[in-house]
Amino acid sequence: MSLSFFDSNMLSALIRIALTTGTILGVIVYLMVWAERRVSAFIQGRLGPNRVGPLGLLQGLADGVKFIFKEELMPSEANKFLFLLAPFAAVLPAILAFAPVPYGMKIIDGNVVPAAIANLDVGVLFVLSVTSLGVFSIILGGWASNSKYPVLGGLRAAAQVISYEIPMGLAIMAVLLVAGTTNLTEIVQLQSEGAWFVLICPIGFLIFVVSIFAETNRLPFDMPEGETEIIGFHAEYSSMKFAMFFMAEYANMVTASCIAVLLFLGGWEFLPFVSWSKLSAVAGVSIYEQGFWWLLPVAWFMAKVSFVLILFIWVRWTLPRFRYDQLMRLGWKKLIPLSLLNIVITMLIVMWVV
Amino acid sequence: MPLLWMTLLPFLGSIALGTRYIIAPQKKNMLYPVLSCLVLLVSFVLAIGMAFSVLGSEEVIVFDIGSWMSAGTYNFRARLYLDSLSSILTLLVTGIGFLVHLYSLGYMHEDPKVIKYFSYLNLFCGFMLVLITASSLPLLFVGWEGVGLCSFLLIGFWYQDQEKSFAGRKAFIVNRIGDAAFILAMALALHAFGSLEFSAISPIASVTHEHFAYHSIGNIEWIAILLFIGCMGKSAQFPLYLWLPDAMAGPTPVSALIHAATMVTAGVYVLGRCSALYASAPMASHIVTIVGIFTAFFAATVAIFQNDIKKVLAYSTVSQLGFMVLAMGVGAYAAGIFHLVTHAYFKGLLFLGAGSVIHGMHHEQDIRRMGGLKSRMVATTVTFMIGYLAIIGFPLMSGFFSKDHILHHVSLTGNAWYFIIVLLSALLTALYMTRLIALVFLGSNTRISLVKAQKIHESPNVMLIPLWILAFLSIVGGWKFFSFYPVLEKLFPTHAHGHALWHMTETSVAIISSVLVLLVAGFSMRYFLKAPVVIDKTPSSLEIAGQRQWYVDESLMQFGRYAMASLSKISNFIEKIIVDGLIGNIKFVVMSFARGLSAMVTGIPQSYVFFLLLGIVFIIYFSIGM
Amino acid sequence: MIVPLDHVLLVSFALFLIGLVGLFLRKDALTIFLCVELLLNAANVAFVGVARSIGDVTGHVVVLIVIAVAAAEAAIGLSIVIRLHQNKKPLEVQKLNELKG
Amino acid sequence: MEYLFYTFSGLAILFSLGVVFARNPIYSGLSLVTTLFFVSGIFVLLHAPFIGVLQILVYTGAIMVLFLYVMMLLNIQEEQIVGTRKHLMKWMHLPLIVVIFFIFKSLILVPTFSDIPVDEKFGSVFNVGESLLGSYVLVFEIASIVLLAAMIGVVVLTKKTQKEKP
Repeated sequence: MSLSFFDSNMLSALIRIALTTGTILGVIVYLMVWAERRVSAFIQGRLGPNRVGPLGLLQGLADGVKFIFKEELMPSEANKFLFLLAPFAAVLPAILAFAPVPYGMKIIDGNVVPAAIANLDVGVLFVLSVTSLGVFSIILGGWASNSKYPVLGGLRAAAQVISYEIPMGLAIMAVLLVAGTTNLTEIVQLQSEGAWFVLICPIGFLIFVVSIFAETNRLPFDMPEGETEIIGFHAEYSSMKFAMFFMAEYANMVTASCIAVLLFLGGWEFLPFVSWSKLSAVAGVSIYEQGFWWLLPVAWFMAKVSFVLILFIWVRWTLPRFRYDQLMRLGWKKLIPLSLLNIVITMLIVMWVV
Repeated sequence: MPLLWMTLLPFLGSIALGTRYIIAPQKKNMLYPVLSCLVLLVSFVLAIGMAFSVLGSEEVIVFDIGSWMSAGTYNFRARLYLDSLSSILTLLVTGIGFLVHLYSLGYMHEDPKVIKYFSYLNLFCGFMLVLITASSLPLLFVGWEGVGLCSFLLIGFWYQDQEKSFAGRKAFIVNRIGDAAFILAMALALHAFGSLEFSAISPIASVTHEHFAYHSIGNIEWIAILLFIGCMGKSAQFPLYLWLPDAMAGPTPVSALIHAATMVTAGVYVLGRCSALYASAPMASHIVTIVGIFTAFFAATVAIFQNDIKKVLAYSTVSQLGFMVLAMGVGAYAAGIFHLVTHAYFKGLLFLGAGSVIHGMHHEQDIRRMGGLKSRMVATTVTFMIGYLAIIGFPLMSGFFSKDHILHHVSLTGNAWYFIIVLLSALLTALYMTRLIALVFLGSNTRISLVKAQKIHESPNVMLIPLWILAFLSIVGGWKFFSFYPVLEKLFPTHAHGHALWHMTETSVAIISSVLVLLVAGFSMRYFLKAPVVIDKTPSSLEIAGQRQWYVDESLMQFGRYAMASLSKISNFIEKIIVDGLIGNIKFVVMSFARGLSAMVTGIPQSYVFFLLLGIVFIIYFSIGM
Repeated sequence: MIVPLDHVLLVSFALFLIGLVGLFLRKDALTIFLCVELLLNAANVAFVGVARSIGDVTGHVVVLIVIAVAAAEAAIGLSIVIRLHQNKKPLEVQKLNELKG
Repeated sequence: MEYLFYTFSGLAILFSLGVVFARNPIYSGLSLVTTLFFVSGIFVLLHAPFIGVLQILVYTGAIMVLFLYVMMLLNIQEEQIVGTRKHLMKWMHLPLIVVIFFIFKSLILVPTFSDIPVDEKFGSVFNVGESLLGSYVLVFEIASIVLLAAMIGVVVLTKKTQKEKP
């Protein structure tokens, strides 16, 4: 279904790509920026932007315009080509990772059609590999600005991202152990019948969440930016390029949370043991087949993703920033052994339970 | 069982004395030598007991020791076998052995290592008995080697003296040469006859010509010749007689027993034992005869010029052995063995007499320094004179009968030259024996230094008794009742009689020979008594040559040294050129090859990749390209 | 997908050749490493191509192993390069030939 | 779909040329990364999705990151491809021969293979995983040992011994 669908009609593929990237980059990232400022203000007891447009919704637009008009600075002797390449290298993997993510499902004349750009059989692995490409942008960004601090900042950030990739990978392995397949749609279907995977391996979920914070350089792991005390890799960037990095970060967050929801929180299923098919049986209308009913699970999926996103923001403004060696120690000495242990535990569970 | 005990007893005796000697070599105790004499006496009595039943009759005593070796299909069974021939010899060995033991009680009295001496002597008798009673060649060979060993030990008894120990070694080595031939003979016999038992090789009793018919004549000839070479070594025939004169370095009783009566006769015994073999090997017998005759004549000529009393007797032994061997060659086996027996008597007597002379003269051996001992050592002189008469073949003495039989058989062969030379050597025997008698006993004792003259004393009785017994035997040995000749005659196959030389009968030969002998004895007696013996006059070149055995000994030893030198030169050449040359060069080849290879390692990775690529190309080409 | 096998092999061979040329051409250690990686990839392409045409998954297993080994090799190679750099040694391969025969 | 394969391979070859002839090692590193992308694309087109993804995950994601990391760490300057012609020619003639030889060989040899229709699940994770841990489990274990050895080697090589500590 995967590749044949793709090459059957190029047009539908293009439409889907445009649709998803547009919503992510445009709507979700925009809302995220707004939400970030609102929630952080709320946590700090202040209102946050509410002047520009209702509830400050248009604040993002204002910032965007500000960024566009900022002066394009380019450090001298900087490696022009690489300097420009870095921001794109950041955004590209973020969007690419969203390709296999199914946000809904529709049963057309019997066979399941996941609402995703490409229903990849190797979905999970694809996501993993693409997220690992993010590191390139960090390194290039740092190195291209041709000054000592960004280079060191970049290398530091890269080291952090790489070392947290391992616990994330192992956590996902644990889930794959239970699921038995790497196709995201099938994983969600499995969770619809049985329990959500977060119930089966909670430790896995915990590790996954911690490591995606690190992957996206979000607080408490935002060493690369580190506005206050340490110079991050994109110190030399300004205006549009900086905005690109910023956008890439948020896109990464969205993708990571979608994966978290899909793998652990049962995707677009209603409740742990209450799946939409059960509800449809109760409600008498089959949600996935008829008309637009399949959009209900999609909306439910969006709600879950936003919950995780809020979690991101919430954590950012509550936890203090890690020092670099604490951060690395947590990653290598704590998380990786824990994730290995988690795999062993899930293996035992799988053997007994399933 | 008596046969086993007879052979075993001397061994036990020697072992007892040996352990006693090892435990306390210093403490001298005459009890043990007496014990060894008793042992020999018991063996002698046993021998006599068995002799009564065996001699003259077809009956044979056999004692089976057990299976000794099993090699593939053939397994040797060690068996003792006593027929009339070997019983005669056992009598001889044990009898004379006992007498010599008795004699050496007196002779070796002062020697510190007397116990060791007697243990060796017992060991020797034991091995000799094994040799004689063996039923097969390997067991005989055991005795053969044992006897050789004991002769080495006894000759080199006073090993502190370098020259004596060298004599012992020489005896052993020369014997070894003979033994080598003996082993080859055994091998060939095993191959040809399939078994080494005497009954298979040469059954004495029933000689049937067809027995040897289906064996290739070449085999039989070669076995006979090789056996004879073995006997030459042991019985001191011409080329291998070197060791006997030097063997005189040993104590005199040893010479008496080993080098006169028993060991040297072993070779002749073997010829006798394999007489059927030699009877059907004309060429081998011919060789035996020639060697025998030459040895007899040669040794006799040398004996004339010897000045040491024991050397004279040694050469006379060699010459008498020559007589026995030529008798065997001619086919007169009975006469040969009979001469062996009588020779044992008078030669034993002569040696023991010489021993008591040396004992009396306090180890003076040069006959030119002796003279007129008749007044001082009457008993020795009388017995010695009897021995002298026996050896020159004085009528009615034992020597006369045995020598006469040999002469008769030689004449039967029809070969004039043989007869003349044998007769001549008999006359020479008379000559050197008379010279010996004249110089030692009869002449005036002016030549002895005054100091030594007083101290000459007669040997103690224990040494004289054996002398008297042997003297009696020398006289009686030939007579009808005592002689073994009729027994032997019955034993051996009759030889085809050729027409007698100048159709002489036995008695006519006897008469001629005894007349000539007496003439020679008379003239030489008169000559030697008259001729002034000057010790330090320069000997004429003839005398020197004679003394030095016509330089045969030196030339042979020289030849030995030369052979060894050239051998070592050859091997040295081989080693230097071939071994060093080749291996040395390999080193260079490998080095150059290695240097070539090391150039490949340039340290630059690219060059390694280059060679890697080369490899890939070759692999591809060979796997696909073909 | 009907990509004839000899085209795939041709592509892999082209990559192999370029890697080879690079190997001989470049001087400094790191670039040579890259060329080696290129060679390995060329081999992988060939493996996958043949696996596809004879329908046997073994080719993929081999590729996996090749990737693992490449990872190990890169790790070791790079740590050696770092060591060289620390000891102030030149990185040009020609100069690093103490291991001469 | 064949054009996709040819575009991918064309671009791959193009960028691999970039690897070889780029002046700055960083550029050659990056061009190798793009080549790897296209190669993984080829893999996917040849019914090996698992290998393709893995290629990106392991090769590009880890090894190339390492390479770039080291290159930037060591701050390597540009290298003049000077005297390439001399240098080139000295070593070049042999590979050329090999090239020509190979082309002929492969053209002659290859048609012997027949294209077998392959089912949907051919290169999937399941199939490859099954054979990897099925008949080739020993190979899998050996690969793990090789990686372990490499890890230990790296640690030993890069650990600063006492005397070297600044």
